[in-house]
Amino acid sequence: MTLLRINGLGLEIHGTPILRDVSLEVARGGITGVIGESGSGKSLTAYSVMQLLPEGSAPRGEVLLDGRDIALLDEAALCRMRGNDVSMIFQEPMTALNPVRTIGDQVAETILIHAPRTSRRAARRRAAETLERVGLPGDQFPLSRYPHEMSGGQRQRVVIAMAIALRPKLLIADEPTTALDVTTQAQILDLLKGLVAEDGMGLMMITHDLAVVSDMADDIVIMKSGEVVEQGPARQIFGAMTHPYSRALMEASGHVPERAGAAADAPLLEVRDVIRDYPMARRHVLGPSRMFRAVDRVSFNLAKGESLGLVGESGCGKSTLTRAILGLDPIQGGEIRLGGEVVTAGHSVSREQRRKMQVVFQDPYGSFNPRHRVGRLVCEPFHLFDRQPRSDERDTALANALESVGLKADDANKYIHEFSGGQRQRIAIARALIIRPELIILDEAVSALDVSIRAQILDLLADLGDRFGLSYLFISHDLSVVRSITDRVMVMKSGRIVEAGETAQVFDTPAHAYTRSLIAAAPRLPDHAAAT
Amino acid sequence: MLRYTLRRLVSLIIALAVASVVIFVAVEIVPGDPAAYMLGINARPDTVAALQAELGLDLPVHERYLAWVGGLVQGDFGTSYTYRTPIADIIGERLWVSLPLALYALILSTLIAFPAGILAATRRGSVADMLVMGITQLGVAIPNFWFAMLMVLVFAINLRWFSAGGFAGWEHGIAPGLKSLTLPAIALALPQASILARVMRSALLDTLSEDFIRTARAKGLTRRQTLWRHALRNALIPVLTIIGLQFSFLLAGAIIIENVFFLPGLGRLVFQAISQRDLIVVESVVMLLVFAVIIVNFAVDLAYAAVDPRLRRS
Amino acid sequence: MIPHSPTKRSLIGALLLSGLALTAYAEDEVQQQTTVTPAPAPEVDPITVTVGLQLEPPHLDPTSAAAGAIDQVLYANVFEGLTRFGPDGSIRPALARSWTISEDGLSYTFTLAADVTFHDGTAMDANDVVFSLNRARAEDSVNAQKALFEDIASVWAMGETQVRVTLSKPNGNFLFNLAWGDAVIVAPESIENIKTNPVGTGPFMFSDWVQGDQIELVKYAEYWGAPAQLDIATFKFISDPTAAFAAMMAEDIDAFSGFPAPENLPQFEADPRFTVLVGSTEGETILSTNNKMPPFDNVKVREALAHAIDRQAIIDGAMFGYGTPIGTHFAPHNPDYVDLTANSTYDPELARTLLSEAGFPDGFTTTLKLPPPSYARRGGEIIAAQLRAVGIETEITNLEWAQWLEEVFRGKDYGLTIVSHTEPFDIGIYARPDYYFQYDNPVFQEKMATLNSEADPEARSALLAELQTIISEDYVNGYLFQLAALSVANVNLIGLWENAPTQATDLTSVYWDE
Amino acid sequence: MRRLIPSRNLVVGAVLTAGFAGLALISFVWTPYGVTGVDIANRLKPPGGGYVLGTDQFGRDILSMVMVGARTSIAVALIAVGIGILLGVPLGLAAAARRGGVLDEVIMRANDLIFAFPSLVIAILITAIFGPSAVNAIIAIGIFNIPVFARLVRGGAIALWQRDYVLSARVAGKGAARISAEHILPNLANLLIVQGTIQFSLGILAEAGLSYVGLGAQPPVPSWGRMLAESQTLISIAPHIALFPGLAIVLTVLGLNLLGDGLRDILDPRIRKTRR
Repeated sequence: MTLLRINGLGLEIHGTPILRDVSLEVARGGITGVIGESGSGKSLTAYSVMQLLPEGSAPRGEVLLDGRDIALLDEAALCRMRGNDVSMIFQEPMTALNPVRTIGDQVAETILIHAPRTSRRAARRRAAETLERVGLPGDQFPLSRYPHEMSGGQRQRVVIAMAIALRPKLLIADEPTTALDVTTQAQILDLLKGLVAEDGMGLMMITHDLAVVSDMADDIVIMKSGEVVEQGPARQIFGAMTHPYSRALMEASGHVPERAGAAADAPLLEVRDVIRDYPMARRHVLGPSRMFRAVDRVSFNLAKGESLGLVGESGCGKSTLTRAILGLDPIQGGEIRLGGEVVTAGHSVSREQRRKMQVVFQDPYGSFNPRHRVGRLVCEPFHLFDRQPRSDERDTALANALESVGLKADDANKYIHEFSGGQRQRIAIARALIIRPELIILDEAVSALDVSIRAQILDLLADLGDRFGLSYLFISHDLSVVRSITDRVMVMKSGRIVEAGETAQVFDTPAHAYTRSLIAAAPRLPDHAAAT
Repeated sequence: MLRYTLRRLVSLIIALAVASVVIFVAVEIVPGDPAAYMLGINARPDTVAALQAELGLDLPVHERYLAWVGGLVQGDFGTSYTYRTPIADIIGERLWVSLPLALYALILSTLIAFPAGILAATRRGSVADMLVMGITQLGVAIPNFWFAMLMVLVFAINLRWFSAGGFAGWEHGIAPGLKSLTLPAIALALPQASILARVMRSALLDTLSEDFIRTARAKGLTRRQTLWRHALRNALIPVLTIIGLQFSFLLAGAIIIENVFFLPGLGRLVFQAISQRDLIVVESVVMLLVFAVIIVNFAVDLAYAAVDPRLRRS
Repeated sequence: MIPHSPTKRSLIGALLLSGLALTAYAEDEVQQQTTVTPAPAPEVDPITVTVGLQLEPPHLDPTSAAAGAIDQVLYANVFEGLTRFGPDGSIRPALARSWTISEDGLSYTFTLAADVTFHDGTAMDANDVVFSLNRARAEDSVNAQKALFEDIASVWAMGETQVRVTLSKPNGNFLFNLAWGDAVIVAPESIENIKTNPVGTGPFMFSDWVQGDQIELVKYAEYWGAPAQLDIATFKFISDPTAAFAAMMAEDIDAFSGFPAPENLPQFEADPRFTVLVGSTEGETILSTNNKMPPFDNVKVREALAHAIDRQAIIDGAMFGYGTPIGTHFAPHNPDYVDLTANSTYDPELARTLLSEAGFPDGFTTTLKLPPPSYARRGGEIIAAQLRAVGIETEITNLEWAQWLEEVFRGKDYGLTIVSHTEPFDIGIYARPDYYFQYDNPVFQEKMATLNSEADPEARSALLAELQTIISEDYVNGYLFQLAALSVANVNLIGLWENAPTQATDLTSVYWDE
Repeated sequence: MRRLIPSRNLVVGAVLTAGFAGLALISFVWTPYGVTGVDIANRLKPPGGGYVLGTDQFGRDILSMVMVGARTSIAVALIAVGIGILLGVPLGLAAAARRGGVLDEVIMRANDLIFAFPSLVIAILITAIFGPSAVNAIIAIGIFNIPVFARLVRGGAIALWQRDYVLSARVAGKGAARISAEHILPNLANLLIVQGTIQFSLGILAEAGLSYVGLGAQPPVPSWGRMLAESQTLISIAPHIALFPGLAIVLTVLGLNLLGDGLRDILDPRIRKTRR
């Protein structure tokens, strides 16, 4: 029977319509997955349930919790409801906790707020129990811990603990795992599932990733630009998607671009026993400076025209390695050869070498100087030529680059803020492309994009790779992406490469335990769904 | 934390050493001879020479520097040329005015700024907010010495509620002392309070837009509870910085106000010493002020750590 | 208090000073720890008076500093000399009840008052006099007015109460010199701590000093002369004119000797509670001119200056009407004064013609360096404007006293400056070619010499008249006005000095009229 | 995309600032009366009549003096800020580019040291050494502007150096200097403009304070601070001569602060976001 029913929910913020006639249900003890890309209004739907909407919000329709319309409650009543009947978990565990108060206080607070007569000791005892429940046993994680002393996963557990401390009827999870590594994500998802089962809570699971909910949700709601486009029992939904957007979404999540992938065996990039150490904070003023080894004797080859994947969880050293290869940071051991020549770090990297490689970064918003026009941005690599191209050469090159990434030549005169995230990544690729390098390093290049956009960019990369015979070093934490676009893949863990091989082989028959755990943890769409 | 403290201490000492040289040089090149100044224009050259010898002004510069610094490290500030008394005593006297004045002003400004800032931040865009912002805008713009003059005109000369200046001294009890420091403290506090209130407001607004505030609300905390339990302490860090700056300013920067109200404070001591070419007093007092500022900043840094656990282990 | 801003330093500041108004700047507080000498248990209802002064003494030894603020508190009240100044500037007997001068004017024999005791109970006798005078003229003496004693050849004690002083050459001013605060009699027993605990022979003894605030004197019961009519006299130091005004208005103080802001006096005059005493000081305020620096080495130029200046405008503008115009370097209240203002009437036209005659038809540019007192700072702006009117451009620089001494007085690096020469009877400075305005006139010097050795009154008057006329007609400096002595007092407080022949707040004959 | 949505602050601030700048400029060609002439007969005239704002203790027209005084204040403050920017910004950029290096350490410690000195006392020392003058006031104020800008720029620059577009620039083989010029500085312009106006207003206050204690421009050049100082003993007789120079200071500083806030509102994207 239903715990939460949202009926014809509409929302305007400062007059701009955000939600239109959203209706959905969460059953007691049931899990409803709300899926949508950024801007689909899924999060605001959740916030309307909490009645924590930004200023200037004008909601319509009814939100019934146990048949009681919470839209009609006054602030006091709402405060009694929040954290008690309805709780919420947020996307960014790093910032969701008050940095200056201990986890114990913050969990106990939930209890004390709603049962003021509880003694502090009692509250703290319950806090300890709850933390235990979410997998933070008191002996390892005393109540006196501060958030900054814990990892993202652990913090997310604390947030969950605060949410479930009073065993609410309804738990709302807003992208609870998006910011986490796959393995952590899997653990958190299991935890949530477990809690729902134990306490018989209703769970409203909000995510952009179909796969995440595919194997846990009872019901699926798919939203697009403020509207519910499709909903129903999960099995049925994955069985037969009716709405074109749902299908597109479905298709995109499992997307595999076609690639010719003709890799010559002449090595373009050779990495030999590369070591990268960071100095760490000293214990004493005059104590010896301790070193942190971010990259530990890494070796590999990248053949011309090959697309090589490098997967690993955050902090495994893959970005550090990238910077070393780009010659941005010095290395403490081994050597890196590009086209046979040694890459030495710093400004001394020869321009010839730099001309051979370019890079595309993750963040489509941070990678451009907002004050320059696209033309100037894209042409920046020309700085690598001793003789600057004549303006007409430059313009044709620019036009070609932009068109080859699916933009128009006259976009060159626009400023970067006039483009969407996807377009910006295209521009980033154009910039990488304009001097026709042999190697392009893609550092999480598609991680920040919605699945549908991501699919397009992947296609583009595949296409460009074939057309210009480019080599890719494809760095990502997302296995599915790597799987879809690389010939070979390397798995990196705490500075070391633990496994490398043909992509298909690595994924189907992983040799290393870590690789196995990674693959196991990665959420997968039900096969029958992918088939359709 | 220890490491952090030690590092700060080292740079602190270096700073002081450099400061001492800078100050000494700066003061030594000031034209004008204390002895000649003290003896006036009818003094005969041999008399002036006799006095210079008596004051040790005939020694070479480096010797005087070493003597001075050597004294400082042992807490001996030397002896005033003009007054022939230990500078430590002179400074002691003045600190009994300057320190209370600075604290008084600081307390006033905090008492005004905190409520105002919090009110403005929580009632953002409301009439109250507008009012606070407007008044503080004005408060920042008014030169404190002018404000002081107007207060003297109104409260001392016309209403005769306060004496127009002078310091009653503590020996007659706290009340008269505080009374004579009240107008000056207000004059000093007004601009400080305005700045502090604005900082408080913006810091609070920033904190209130943080994720963990949303989390707290989701827990069921009311706006008020969220403010007191979560926002304030986080907003305190920038506020602390300003308070630290203001205290050191108030200690040294009150010269003009001390003048308007004719208070025998440190600022006026140094000013007067410069004019009398009582160089060693100037050197010692400026040194002391620099020291005070550096110490205060140091204290503020430690205060951060108290407020923000993230800074405790570095 | 801040030296540079004109209103801050009082004109009267100037007359609290010996020599130039040096400590007009040396300002307030001193930081001696006072060794508090216990005041005698005050009788039932002690008669008290509180007098406001602008400047606080740096220390309390009148014999080792130029600070007039010291005399302002101690002269005649705590310390006495052999002779002393009267309210009218005349020389009167003090500790020396009588004296005889030898025919050649080289030997003075003083008879001291009997059974005089210092405040510490020890007796004051001839040996103390010998000690005091020898200390002042000693090799390592730090007496700011050491010149006063330079003619002394020897000092002999002729028994308990007889002292003979022999001079190396006759000095008509000798008795006058002995009246200065720098010549008071001190005791060897108490000389050690004199700076913090002055022990004199006067009707008041030092009691307590709250630095930066006040000094308290109490009646000395065993005083040898006419006893004081006040039990406790408190000097409060208020250097800020505004504060002084308010303190007086609020009757926090009974009198303010040397009131710093003449602009406020009309308000006191209008108020029945107060009387305003307007007297004269020894301060000839002059536009000092660098006589050796072209174009001022040309007498015509100096004459032009004299005619370009409108004294009355300066007195009104800078002193708000207080002050007496002077035409030479001599105090108008002195019987020997000659009014020579006619030599330098305000006549811009004449000034211009004189300038062109001197070869400066379209004027010239010079420097005008101003010390802190407001007679200088305010006067300077007015004079600058007046000179501009006749084509003389001046670059004004405001200097602290220390800088002024360095640049102007010792360095002689200036064109014009404004200073009040406040020491009494100082026309002698014009006989010193090395003096900062560098006036070198043998005739004058020779006449001055004769004056110094001349004892006969008539002859002296005649000589003085000549001397005044010479410097007036040589237009050595621009003679502006005699600084006024301005005091405010409670109407019932009687006996305060009106004039200020020397820096002193003589309370010996002050009483309450009730 | 910085559309200029003129806020109330901006408008009021701009008007006030422009107003006084205008007065200052006009004073070059015209003032109601001369400011150097002395007219004892007409001193301390109350406002109205021939003298809009009355006359001072020398009978000079206060309006004229306020106009010329604006000139002094603005010039001193402006140049002082200029010094701060010219020296502070390069230092800040250098420190950021060599972050953690010796240069950085030295520059920052030096800044701290300057901050540690009691500014007014140092100003007094400077003028005691070189004599009081507008130029020395400028130096005294300018010195304390340097660390302000150095820190501001360093802070902002360090953040920018983390940006991906700086990395791409480095991948494009550009050196620190060039990157600072092309990518760092332009993106700090807003910060600098806003801080610049604020320092400007502080400069006005500082100049007033200094000339109030007699360390600023020397007579006969009028300056607001000195006008206030000279009015102090006359305040009970002729309040107007203390009133108008004070108001002039307040309004100018107020104008500049409002202008600064207004500019920040439209220039600083972060604030703009929270404004939404």
